[in-house]
Amino acid sequence: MFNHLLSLVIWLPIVGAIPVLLAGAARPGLARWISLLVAVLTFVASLYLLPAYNATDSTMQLAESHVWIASLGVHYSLAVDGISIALILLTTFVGILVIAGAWQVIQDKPHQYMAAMLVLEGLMIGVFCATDALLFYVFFEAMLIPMFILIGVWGGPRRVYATLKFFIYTFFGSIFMLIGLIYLYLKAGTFDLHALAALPLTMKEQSWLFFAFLLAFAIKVPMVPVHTWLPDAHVEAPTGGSVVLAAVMLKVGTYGFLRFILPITPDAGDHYAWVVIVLSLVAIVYIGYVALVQEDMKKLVAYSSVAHMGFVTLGIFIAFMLVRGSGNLDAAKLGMQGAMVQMISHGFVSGAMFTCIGVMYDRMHTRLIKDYGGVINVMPWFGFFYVLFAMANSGLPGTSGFVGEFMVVLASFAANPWIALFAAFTLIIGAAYTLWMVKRVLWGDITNPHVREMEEINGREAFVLIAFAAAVLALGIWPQPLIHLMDASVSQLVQQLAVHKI
Amino acid sequence: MIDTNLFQLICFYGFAAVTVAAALAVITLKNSVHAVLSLVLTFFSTACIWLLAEAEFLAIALIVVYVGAVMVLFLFVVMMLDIKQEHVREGFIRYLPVGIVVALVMLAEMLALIGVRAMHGQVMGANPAAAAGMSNTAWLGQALYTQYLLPFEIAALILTVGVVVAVALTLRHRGDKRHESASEQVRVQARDRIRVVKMAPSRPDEPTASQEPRQ
Amino acid sequence: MITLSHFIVLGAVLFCIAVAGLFINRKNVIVLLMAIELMLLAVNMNFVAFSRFHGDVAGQVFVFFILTVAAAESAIGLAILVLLFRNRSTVNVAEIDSMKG
Amino acid sequence: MQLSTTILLIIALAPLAGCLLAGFLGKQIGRAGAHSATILGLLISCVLSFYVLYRITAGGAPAYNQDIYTWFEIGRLHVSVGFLVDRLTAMMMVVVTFVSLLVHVYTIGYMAEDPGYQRFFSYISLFTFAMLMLVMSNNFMQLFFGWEGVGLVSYLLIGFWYKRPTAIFANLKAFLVNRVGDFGFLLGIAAVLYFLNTLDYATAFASAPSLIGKSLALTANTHWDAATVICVLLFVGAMGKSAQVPLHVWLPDSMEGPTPISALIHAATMVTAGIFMVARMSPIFELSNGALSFVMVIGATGALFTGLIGIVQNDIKRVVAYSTLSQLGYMTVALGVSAYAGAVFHLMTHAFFKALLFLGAGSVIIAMHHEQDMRYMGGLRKYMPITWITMWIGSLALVAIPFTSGFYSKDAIIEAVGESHRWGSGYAYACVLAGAFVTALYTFRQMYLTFHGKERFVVVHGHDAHASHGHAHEDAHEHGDAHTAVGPNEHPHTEPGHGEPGVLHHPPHESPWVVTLPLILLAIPSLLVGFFTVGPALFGNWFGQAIHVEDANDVLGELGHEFHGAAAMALHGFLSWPFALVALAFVITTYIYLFNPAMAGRIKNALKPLWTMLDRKYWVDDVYFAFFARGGVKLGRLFWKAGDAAVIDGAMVNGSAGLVRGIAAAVRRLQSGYLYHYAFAMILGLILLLGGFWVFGSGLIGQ
Repeated sequence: MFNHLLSLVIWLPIVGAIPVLLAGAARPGLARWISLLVAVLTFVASLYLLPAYNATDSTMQLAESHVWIASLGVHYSLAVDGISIALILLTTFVGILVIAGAWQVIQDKPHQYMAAMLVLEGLMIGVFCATDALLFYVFFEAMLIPMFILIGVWGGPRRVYATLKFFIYTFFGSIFMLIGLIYLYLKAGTFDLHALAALPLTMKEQSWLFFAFLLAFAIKVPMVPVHTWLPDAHVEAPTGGSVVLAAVMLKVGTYGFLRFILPITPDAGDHYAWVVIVLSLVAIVYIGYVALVQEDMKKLVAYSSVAHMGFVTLGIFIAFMLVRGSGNLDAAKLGMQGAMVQMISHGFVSGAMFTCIGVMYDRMHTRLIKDYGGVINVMPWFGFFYVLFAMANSGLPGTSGFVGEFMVVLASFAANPWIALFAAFTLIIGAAYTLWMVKRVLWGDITNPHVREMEEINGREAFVLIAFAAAVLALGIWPQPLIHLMDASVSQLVQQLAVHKI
Repeated sequence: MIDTNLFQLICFYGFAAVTVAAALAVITLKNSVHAVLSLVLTFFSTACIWLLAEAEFLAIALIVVYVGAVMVLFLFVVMMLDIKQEHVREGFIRYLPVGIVVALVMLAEMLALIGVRAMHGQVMGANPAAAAGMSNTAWLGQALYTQYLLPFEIAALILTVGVVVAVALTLRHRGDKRHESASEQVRVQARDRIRVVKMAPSRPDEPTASQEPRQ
Repeated sequence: MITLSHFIVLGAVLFCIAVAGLFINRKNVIVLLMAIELMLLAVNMNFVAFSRFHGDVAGQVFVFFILTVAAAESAIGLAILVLLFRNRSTVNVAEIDSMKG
Repeated sequence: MQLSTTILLIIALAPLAGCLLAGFLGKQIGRAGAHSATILGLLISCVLSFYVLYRITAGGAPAYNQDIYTWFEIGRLHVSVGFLVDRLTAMMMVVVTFVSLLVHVYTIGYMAEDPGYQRFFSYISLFTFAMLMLVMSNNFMQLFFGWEGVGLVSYLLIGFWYKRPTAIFANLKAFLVNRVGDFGFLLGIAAVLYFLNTLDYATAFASAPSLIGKSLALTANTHWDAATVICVLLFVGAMGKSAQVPLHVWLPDSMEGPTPISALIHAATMVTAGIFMVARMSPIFELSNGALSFVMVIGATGALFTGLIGIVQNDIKRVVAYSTLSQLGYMTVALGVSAYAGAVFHLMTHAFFKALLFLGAGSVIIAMHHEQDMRYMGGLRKYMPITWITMWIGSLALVAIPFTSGFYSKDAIIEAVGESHRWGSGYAYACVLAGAFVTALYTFRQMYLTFHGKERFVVVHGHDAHASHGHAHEDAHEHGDAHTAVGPNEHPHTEPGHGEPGVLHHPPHESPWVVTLPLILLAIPSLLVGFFTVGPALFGNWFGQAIHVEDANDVLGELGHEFHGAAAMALHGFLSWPFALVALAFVITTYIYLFNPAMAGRIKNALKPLWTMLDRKYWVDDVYFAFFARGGVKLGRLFWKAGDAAVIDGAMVNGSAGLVRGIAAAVRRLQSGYLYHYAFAMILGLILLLGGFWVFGSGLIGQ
């Protein structure tokens, strides 16, 4: 078959942004349709990855490689495994919904908004495909630019502060990654991730590299205590920006853990796994409490994102404890799979939550919880979706939110019951902050007269919400297809953890 | 008969004295026009000193280019602008001591560094141009058009850019002047010239909303 | 007998006069520009002297370039001055502070 | 012959189909369409459940245990969605679908005027689906799915009238308290997986004996017995769902929901999920005496002390709610003494008579135009005879009068507790005996206040409503105060739309047939089912393999030796202590409420501290609210303001930015913008440089 499928999926939206820009402000309708077409085409193209990929084989597949910077030995090399494909599909899926969601919401320079979205989509896919460390870094950094523009141009009143914080925060972290990469390059003479994974490193080197990578990716995830950019960025970002940020961009951080920390610094990872585990548990419990008292819905969901991403990092790092500590490979796989499923699920759930908040924001132009109350009276269908996603956010079985948390809690019990105890605490606190918000926003009698004027969701919004709901329910009711897709890759990752590199 | 060397020395001191005096005049004279004229004198006497150093081309170039062009430019500008002298001279007396002290300290340091006495032994050698059997101009030109061709071209470019920039900076479009735009004339279309307005027939005695007096 | 030090001392004197000019004429941009010209002249003096002393053509070539650049510089400087005067009716440096530093 | 998978799938999915139809197409198919669709789904489900029960019991079908599809498969861990249908499951299916069907029918009458009619049918069908998934599950994951699913529907239904602040408070509270239980339950499942490496029931139970001797090191020096850890954690889940002390606080509040769901969810089915779960897990629980003692003590405490609160309640539904709490305690005690069959048997009989009582209460509430306060009732028996008689049947079953079904189950439990020698059984026996007395007290009080005595409401006809308003009000309060004063937070709930409490615009009348028919249909099993099934269910090993009891713990087996048929047991029951206590309670309440109404107030004043304690529900709610709700919010605000805003953002993030800005601001002063400053700086630099050369010679530049 066509052997540039990955390049196609990456570059189609980026190149597709050009006609969208050319369509210009004068013909916003045309720009919207072109961008939707491009997004749909990208999604279709990414669907072709599924038949092309052999899920029983754990190697990186569909590889492409061209020399890019010969003098530095940098290659434009792409390849995917099951985890990447799942994330790419998530990206392209969310891509369509974000563009459909912004259809009439963005009235100011819609063509530029759409183009930025498409470019962002392509760059994020690039991150998930890159097998060359420098190429990864380039995509990783380039991703910031469209997001920077999205928040900075279409954002809320404090967008300048938020964009700067977002940009400098993430940039600060990735500088350390770059230093780490340069060190590795000097040591290995290549940026090829596969070669770097095979490179023997002393404990001291691994520790330095581990913390350099950890800082870069922890900020992206984000983990406590470097999470404070996320609530600000979310609050100021336009709805679509928030959706992409929460649904896909955060996953880049955890994906980085898988591609860099696990294979390159396994021994340091094992040695310092407790750091990440403790931070993850802090994220789950501490951030849960912080989310409880938020007055701004977006901030609340942003904090809940931090807590949910805590499960991803927890799932990844208890694998170290399980593999190296007790040799319990099955539980390690369970935890790792849980982390992966949680990544995908959080993409759907948080994306949907932000879309819901966007729907309300478009009508009321406020995100403060106290301005709402009794929304269900005027928007019953919207209420249905809101409750569904809120339940998914609090991890109700049957929705995708449950699967990952369930698996991670089960696996962490095998690692240490105390970890499971703190992780399972999310059942209570997660439900508390989410449903308390639902209570104050959705239920009750109408107190604010503006709420009475809110209109039921229109067809476009319904389409977006139905798509999210379908994904959330499908994954919750039958996760096996997704798990099968990633199974071989996860097994491979877990087995790699046992390999000592010193 | 005066010794050539002695004569040269006398000439040097004479020119040097004029140069220094003119330079002092440049920075002290009240009238800007006089100051510029003093600067011209400085340049001129410097050119003479360079002639003594047998750098004939540069000496002539200094006079032609600098005195002839740049200084005239200065003069134009100074005379064009209506500068109020007394205003500009503010603080002259106040800063004079500082200026003198700084200048003297620097001069002392420089002279000390140069080691005037020690360097008195450093007699100029034979004229290298003459040694090569060429005039100074040919000697310079040979280097300029071979070894330094690229810098030479760049220097030309810099001059051109300087000219363009100077024009661009000072050119001003005055609103009250009529001018024609060729490109607009070419691109003009019929609908830009004439506009057909459809109006509903209305009787003049019916005042419309917009005609009502506004408070 | 003219020696190298004659030229260099003259150059130093000219340079110091220019520096003093910068100090005492801090209000008048025109004089400042002229003082800068004087400095360049002092530098040129040294170049010429050393070129002659070492028999190296590079020194004189460099003077040539300095003259070129100085001409361009003074042309642009004067243009800015004209523009400035047109807009603010002053050549007082102290009043040209809209960039706030 | 094996049961057919298709039939089981239809049983589970028919209610779901009804739910989706009524929920998503409610507007299109209308009210009649909605209730027809859901009732049809339930009817199919119910009939097939009876068929399955018949096949399993009489048809000789073996227990069905098959996976439907793989939920996930990782390494050797295989988690599926599947069904395990044995006798225990079949019985639960029948109870669930039968009660649910009747509740559906009843709802047609009860919710007739509610705008959310279709939504309501959709919810209760969804509940039936989730409950069926719970009971039919063959693995822990699906159990948890059903477990949380019923929790979700309970949340939605308690908050069904979402405009009421109390309702949306109660549903949040119910969900969160349940989540506390689920927290333990999830950890319990994790412990099962950790020790037994499977989530499948059959495999897990088969390898359960391997737990003996295993332990879990929670700290360096403490080793917990594996089975005890698993059982206690799982039971924490049951405590949440089955409203056991101290997680019982949500159930009384859940009465904010419409009455049909109080009957279905908060009495008959969902709250018994915990009992069912423990019975299902009996092979594991049997391994830990410690955990069973824990279960027993918790259950006994609930059985007595929540019953006591029932005595001081004025809201007719709350009385029934506290009686549910108390009865759940009985079931839990039965679990604790390894009389799992007794617990499940009581679960079944309780489902019938408690649903009956709730639906009867609902019928009264309809008649009283949504007035729930018993102080404004009285003498209703002549207005609504069917409700009166059926409720008396339910009450007799509740207080365990011999020959009623409640007697057989409850008496068996009390006897079983008496037989047990497990640690704490003495305390438990005292609690359940006292509980029998308390149960009779509040039940008879409720019946007398509602149906007997003087009428304490006033019927006002349209035009002269205003004239007699004041009088009616005073009158009502006078009588109300004569019995029990209004507690500080216990103001009778007033519905918008009907004015003063105790003032009716129409005389109360019997409810329509859709309401009374379910009452009658529930009264029959309440009365008779015990008599016919007690033999096999309790002493005939009817449950077979579904429930596992170690020989040493088999108290029901002990009792079985003395069992000589249902009639003999009932006759013997007349001579037992529990019956004597019930009779005493009957005499007391009859005297107070029928002959000497003023005495209630006197007793109340005499025992003021005790009354206050009961009225405030032992202050448990207040403590929870102050500590967990307010404390949680305070803690969150502290974390947010002090942790996130001050330390991380303030000190670290903006602090470093501020540092840079500070340095920049200091350095910026050098950049005055005045040309001569720069020139001066340059010249100064030059002077220094020259001076340096002068002083240090050319050595400075390294020659």
